[in-house]
Amino acid sequence: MKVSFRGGVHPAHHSKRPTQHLPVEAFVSDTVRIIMSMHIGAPSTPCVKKGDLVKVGQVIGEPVGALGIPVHASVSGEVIAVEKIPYLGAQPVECVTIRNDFADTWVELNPLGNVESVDPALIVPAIKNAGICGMGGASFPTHIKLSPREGQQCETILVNGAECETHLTADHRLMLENSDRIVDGVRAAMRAVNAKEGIIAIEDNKPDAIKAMIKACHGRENVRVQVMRTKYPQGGEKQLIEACTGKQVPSGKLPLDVGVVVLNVGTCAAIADAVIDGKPLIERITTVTGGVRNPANLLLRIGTITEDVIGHCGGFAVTPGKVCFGGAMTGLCLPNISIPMAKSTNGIVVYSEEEAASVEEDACIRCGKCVSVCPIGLNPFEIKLAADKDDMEKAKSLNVMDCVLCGCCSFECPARRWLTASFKMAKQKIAAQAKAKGGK
Amino acid sequence: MSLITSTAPHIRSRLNTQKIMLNVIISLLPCALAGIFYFGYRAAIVMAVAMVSAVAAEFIWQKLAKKPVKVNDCSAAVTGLLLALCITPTAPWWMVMIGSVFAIIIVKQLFGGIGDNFLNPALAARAVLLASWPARMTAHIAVTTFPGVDVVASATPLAGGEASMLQLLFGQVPGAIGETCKIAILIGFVYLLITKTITFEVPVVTMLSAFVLSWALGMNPVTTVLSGGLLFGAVYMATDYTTSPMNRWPRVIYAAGIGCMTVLIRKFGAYPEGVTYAILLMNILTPLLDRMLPNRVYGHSRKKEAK
Amino acid sequence: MQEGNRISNLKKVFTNGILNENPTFRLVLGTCPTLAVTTSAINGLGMGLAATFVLLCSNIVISMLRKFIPDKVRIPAFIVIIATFVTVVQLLLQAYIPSLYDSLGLFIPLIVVNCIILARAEAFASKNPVVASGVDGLGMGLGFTLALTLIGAIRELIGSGTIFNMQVMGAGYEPMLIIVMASGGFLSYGLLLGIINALTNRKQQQKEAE
Amino acid sequence: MNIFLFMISCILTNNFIFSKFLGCCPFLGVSSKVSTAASMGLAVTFVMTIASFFAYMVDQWLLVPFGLDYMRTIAFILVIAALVQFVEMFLKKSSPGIYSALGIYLPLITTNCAVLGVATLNVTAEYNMLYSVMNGFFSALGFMLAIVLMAGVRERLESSKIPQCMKGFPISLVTAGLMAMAFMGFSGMV
Amino acid sequence: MTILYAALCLGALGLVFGLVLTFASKKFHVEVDERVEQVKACTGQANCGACGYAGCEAFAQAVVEGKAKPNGCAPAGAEGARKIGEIMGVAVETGERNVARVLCNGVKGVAKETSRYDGYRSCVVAADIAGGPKACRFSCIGLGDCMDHCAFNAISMVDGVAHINADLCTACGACVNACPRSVIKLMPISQKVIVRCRNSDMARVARESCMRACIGCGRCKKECKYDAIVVENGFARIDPEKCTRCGECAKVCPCNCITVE
Repeated sequence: MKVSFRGGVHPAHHSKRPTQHLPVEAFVSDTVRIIMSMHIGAPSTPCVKKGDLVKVGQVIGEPVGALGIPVHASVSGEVIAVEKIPYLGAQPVECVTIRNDFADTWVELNPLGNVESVDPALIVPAIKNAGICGMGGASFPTHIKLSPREGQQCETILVNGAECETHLTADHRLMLENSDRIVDGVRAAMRAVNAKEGIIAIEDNKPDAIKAMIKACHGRENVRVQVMRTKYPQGGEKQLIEACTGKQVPSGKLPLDVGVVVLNVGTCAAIADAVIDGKPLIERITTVTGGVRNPANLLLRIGTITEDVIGHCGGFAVTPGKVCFGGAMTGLCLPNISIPMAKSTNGIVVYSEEEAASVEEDACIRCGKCVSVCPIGLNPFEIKLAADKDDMEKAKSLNVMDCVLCGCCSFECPARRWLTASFKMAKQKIAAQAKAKGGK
Repeated sequence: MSLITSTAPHIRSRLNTQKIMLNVIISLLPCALAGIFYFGYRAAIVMAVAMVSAVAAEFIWQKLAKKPVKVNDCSAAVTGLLLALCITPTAPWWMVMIGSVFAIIIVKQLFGGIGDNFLNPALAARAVLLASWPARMTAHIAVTTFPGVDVVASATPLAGGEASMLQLLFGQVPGAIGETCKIAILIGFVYLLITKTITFEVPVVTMLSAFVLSWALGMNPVTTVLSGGLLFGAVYMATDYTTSPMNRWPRVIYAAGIGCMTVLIRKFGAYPEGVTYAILLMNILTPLLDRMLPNRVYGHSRKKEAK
Repeated sequence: MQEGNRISNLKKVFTNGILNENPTFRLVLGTCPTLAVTTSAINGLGMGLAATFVLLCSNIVISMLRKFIPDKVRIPAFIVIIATFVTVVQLLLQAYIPSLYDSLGLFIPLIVVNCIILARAEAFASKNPVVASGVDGLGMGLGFTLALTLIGAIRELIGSGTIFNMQVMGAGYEPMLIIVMASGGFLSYGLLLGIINALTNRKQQQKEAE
Repeated sequence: MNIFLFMISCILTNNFIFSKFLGCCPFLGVSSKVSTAASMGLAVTFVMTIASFFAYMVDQWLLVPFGLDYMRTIAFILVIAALVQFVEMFLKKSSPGIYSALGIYLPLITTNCAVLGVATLNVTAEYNMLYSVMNGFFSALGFMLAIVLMAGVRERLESSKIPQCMKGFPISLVTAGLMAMAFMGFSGMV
Repeated sequence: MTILYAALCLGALGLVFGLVLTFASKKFHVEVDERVEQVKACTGQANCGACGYAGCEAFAQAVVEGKAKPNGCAPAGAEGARKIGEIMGVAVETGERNVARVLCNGVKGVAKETSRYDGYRSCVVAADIAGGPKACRFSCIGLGDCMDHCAFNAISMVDGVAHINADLCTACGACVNACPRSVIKLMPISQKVIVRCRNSDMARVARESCMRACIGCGRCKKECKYDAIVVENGFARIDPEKCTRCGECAKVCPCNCITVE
């Protein structure tokens, strides 16, 4: 049976993905720029300085705070700069630049062995030391997800193989080419939190991946594949939980409160690497597509510069308008292509000038499409009116804080209104207000 | 090289306001053709006058009010066409024109233009015409074969005229230009569904509720749903985006209200046909319905939370 | 000199009611009779004059008594005074113009609760001398009358093709019945208000531009 | 059945606002928000019902026996003014909750022509006590329905791009006109 | 005879009602503080919320209850504060009138643009995307969040930088709170000499991002005879207490980031 959630959209680029059948190829560039804040939480502190020689897997950023995770060198070579660079967010971030010597000398690794026999208590520390954070986009530190608080019990490890975003095929290829590793990772996570079952949820537009994963699950304890209808945002955390378990995460609570932990397939593979081989997270699969000459699925070292990636893919095929990390629905825009990719960069998508051309905001015709596609059940048009008038109290009472910024409403709006953007603003303002109040 | 930045999403669906309006016009073509087929050149003239004056009124208003001219979103043309299709083919040109101008200026633009009107402009205009010139609005003619030459005054089935079931279905009865041929309306309905311009709930619930209530009141339910403008109203007027509720349950209540109200007005009221008023009344109720029964928000308990 | 000042002041008070603070178009008071009786010009005129009479008399009397009425019960006292004059008008109309009395019907006694009259009593007559109050009452009343007659004339013209029962439109004219119905009352009053607003706004803008 | 028809007639067909123009001032003035409109409607319902009762008593037992029917207007307005004042003071003391919800509207009701109108109508229509009170109550419900519907529409208009010259009263009047037109659908029902 | 009846009837009615109401008014007496309305009348009545209360009514309530200070309403100004103080029977201290000033001069062509922001018109959103459209992350983004928040129409956008009309400004502070970059600050109105930059990057970075960026060179500090200028966090700041508004500093600034109104 195929499961789904309420609302959602079917973006046009959804079904045709040119990189779907392209096998993953590795690409290593001669310089990497590794930023220190690839995860949610306090940025790590660089612990190398200019001129240092580093090995692959060496810790170059020490974790800070409860949510902190270490950052590892993804290539071996010489540190040529430690500086702040502008990144995707509001503030510049600390960045370590390493010139690759292509020797690929590794630090000594500390493998734990088979996931079924390893001591469960060692799994979470291993995940933390490997610097693993959510690889689907939100980059939440994985070891925190797998550390239930007092009174919480994780029943289900839900593995997100939906890849509902447009353009992207990184997870798809991973599921095809590395299915056993993913199942290993799921088992490790299950054993770490003593979960009863593991569900690998995949959209029905990837029949080959479903087949491969079912095969990989065969003979493994309590792990199964769940087929879902193809719809965006099927892979949103809240929607995935609703579709697969029928439960809803209460407003303001975490999935663990309903006994679920959601992990991306990429994260699971990284967990397996960390446990079985003791390897830190230093590379990931990234889909490079859109207006590049040779779209590809690349295995990139963390910190590879966008310009190098695009160069490797034959350069721009169009006059670039936008270059984004991630799919079209939630992707983040780059200010320029000297920005390096990070642990959560699952895709690099180039849009031509025409595709990126501005859209003129028309009057709302109250068609209600935004209401019917909202997977959360909000009234986007009404929240936008409140947000435009800066009536944050109203916006709050309309539950804007529950918005997941999936972009469905903006996508569907025939008047091309900037719905999602205004909710983003409202959420930021309300959070700032709450902070100011708490501060007093 | 300077890149463009913006917030996500970076793609938008293909359906925009203009395309939606064009879809509605296309879906109305079968009705319009049926009207011309049955009522001859008069129907064509009424439609032309209504559309031209609606678009002209919108254009002139936007120029005078120094607003951006958005006539090309086709919404005024839709209003004009809808108005023409729900009035009698014998309507004189000046009446049609007054109706169109009323719909566009008073019902739509005075309230802020597209998306801000709280009543369906075409229906409100029809109600004004009906109240102002009742004799002219109810002067129906018998159907003629193309190109209709002789005009015979006749009564609609609701006003006591005779008609068989098949005649009702194919629209071989006196009535408003676009409302008589049910087959044409159904074709338009299917087109609107396929293009995802509207959803099925409102028309279906409206027809169902009218069917059930008329049955309960001892009327012939099949004649009820097939006669008059009920089907046309349910498919084209009740589904007007701006004036119908957005949330799921309010939509159902709204549609059921239209069906029931129509039957009640037909049965007890002073008018033989009640669809116009039923829809207008439910339009008025729309803001309250949306307010009273909001959609359930993910992760919130079913009970309405105290604010 | 002082005398001239006084007269010019009174003039100001008088025109104030007709133009700047026209009760119907500027203050939007007394909407009920405005909407209900303006189906024809003659009804509007009749209602306006009846209200003017009450306004004039009550303003004068209230102004005379302003120093004797204790502050706490002033509103009930005003109402009683107004109600008295309304009854007078009612009886007068009933006796001399029964046709108008019939067509205005319920709205004659309802002059008592017409906000304009109480508002003028409270805002003007209770604070000003007798002559000024009388002039104010007259000005306001005439403003009201003019407005009602205007709306009545327009509605009658469009809705029946006549003005003061005289055929104005050609024989071929088919009256737009809705204008003399209930909803037409709201619509024509609203539209007229909008037009007047637009005109005054434009005038102001022109003034500012100068 | 008779009573039911009477109710339909009072609430819908002969709606105070849309066909009799009674109570237009508060209808236009206090209808910008649904919550306040509902409170106003409740307050009017309350006062109109009681006023119908008292006015009937005063008329039948005081004015008619003494042959003073020409004094009706004065007597009724006195009754209403006193009643409203009393109710206001009573509520203020006894239930501050209701008072804070309805209180500010009570003084407005004195000059609400719907109240005096219903009292006068009851007499001219020669209703008995029961029908007088019912007329007051159901007509007030009709008023409440109208004002709440109006408030719903007006809340929606708040975010509309209404032309400057139409803002406020003009657009409210046009709205009311269009609503009255829709209410014509009820005509002939009773 | 009828006249007598009429008079008696009305008199009786009036008497009864009068008695009942007098009784009721004694019995149901409730204290109401009239000062709330009076105080509210003295406020700016703009409901700008700068006082920290939900609208002018709430502020007035708070003043009467002694929770808020009489001079808490910025739009009312010194005059309003004095009036409110009179109502409350307390003396009020009022300082010099403040105005809001924009501490950025990075107009089009002066500040380097790194990307073309093309989306929802909101500085808060734009600032969050890749550090904003201008290279300088201390710059005015110019999409007008402050303008939208100004209840007094004092703010306009000139060449991509906010401009505040000091005559209309009431120093309510709404714009200060609205700006995601904290570019706007309240200052005494007489402070006409202003360093219009808050860039705390290193001189080279600052210079690269904007031609009018303060690079913290300290020329102005040396030039100032009154010791009114301090250079902190990489940019200069003028102490309004010491400054004599002579404007000498503006003449020597190599980056033209000090302006004299």
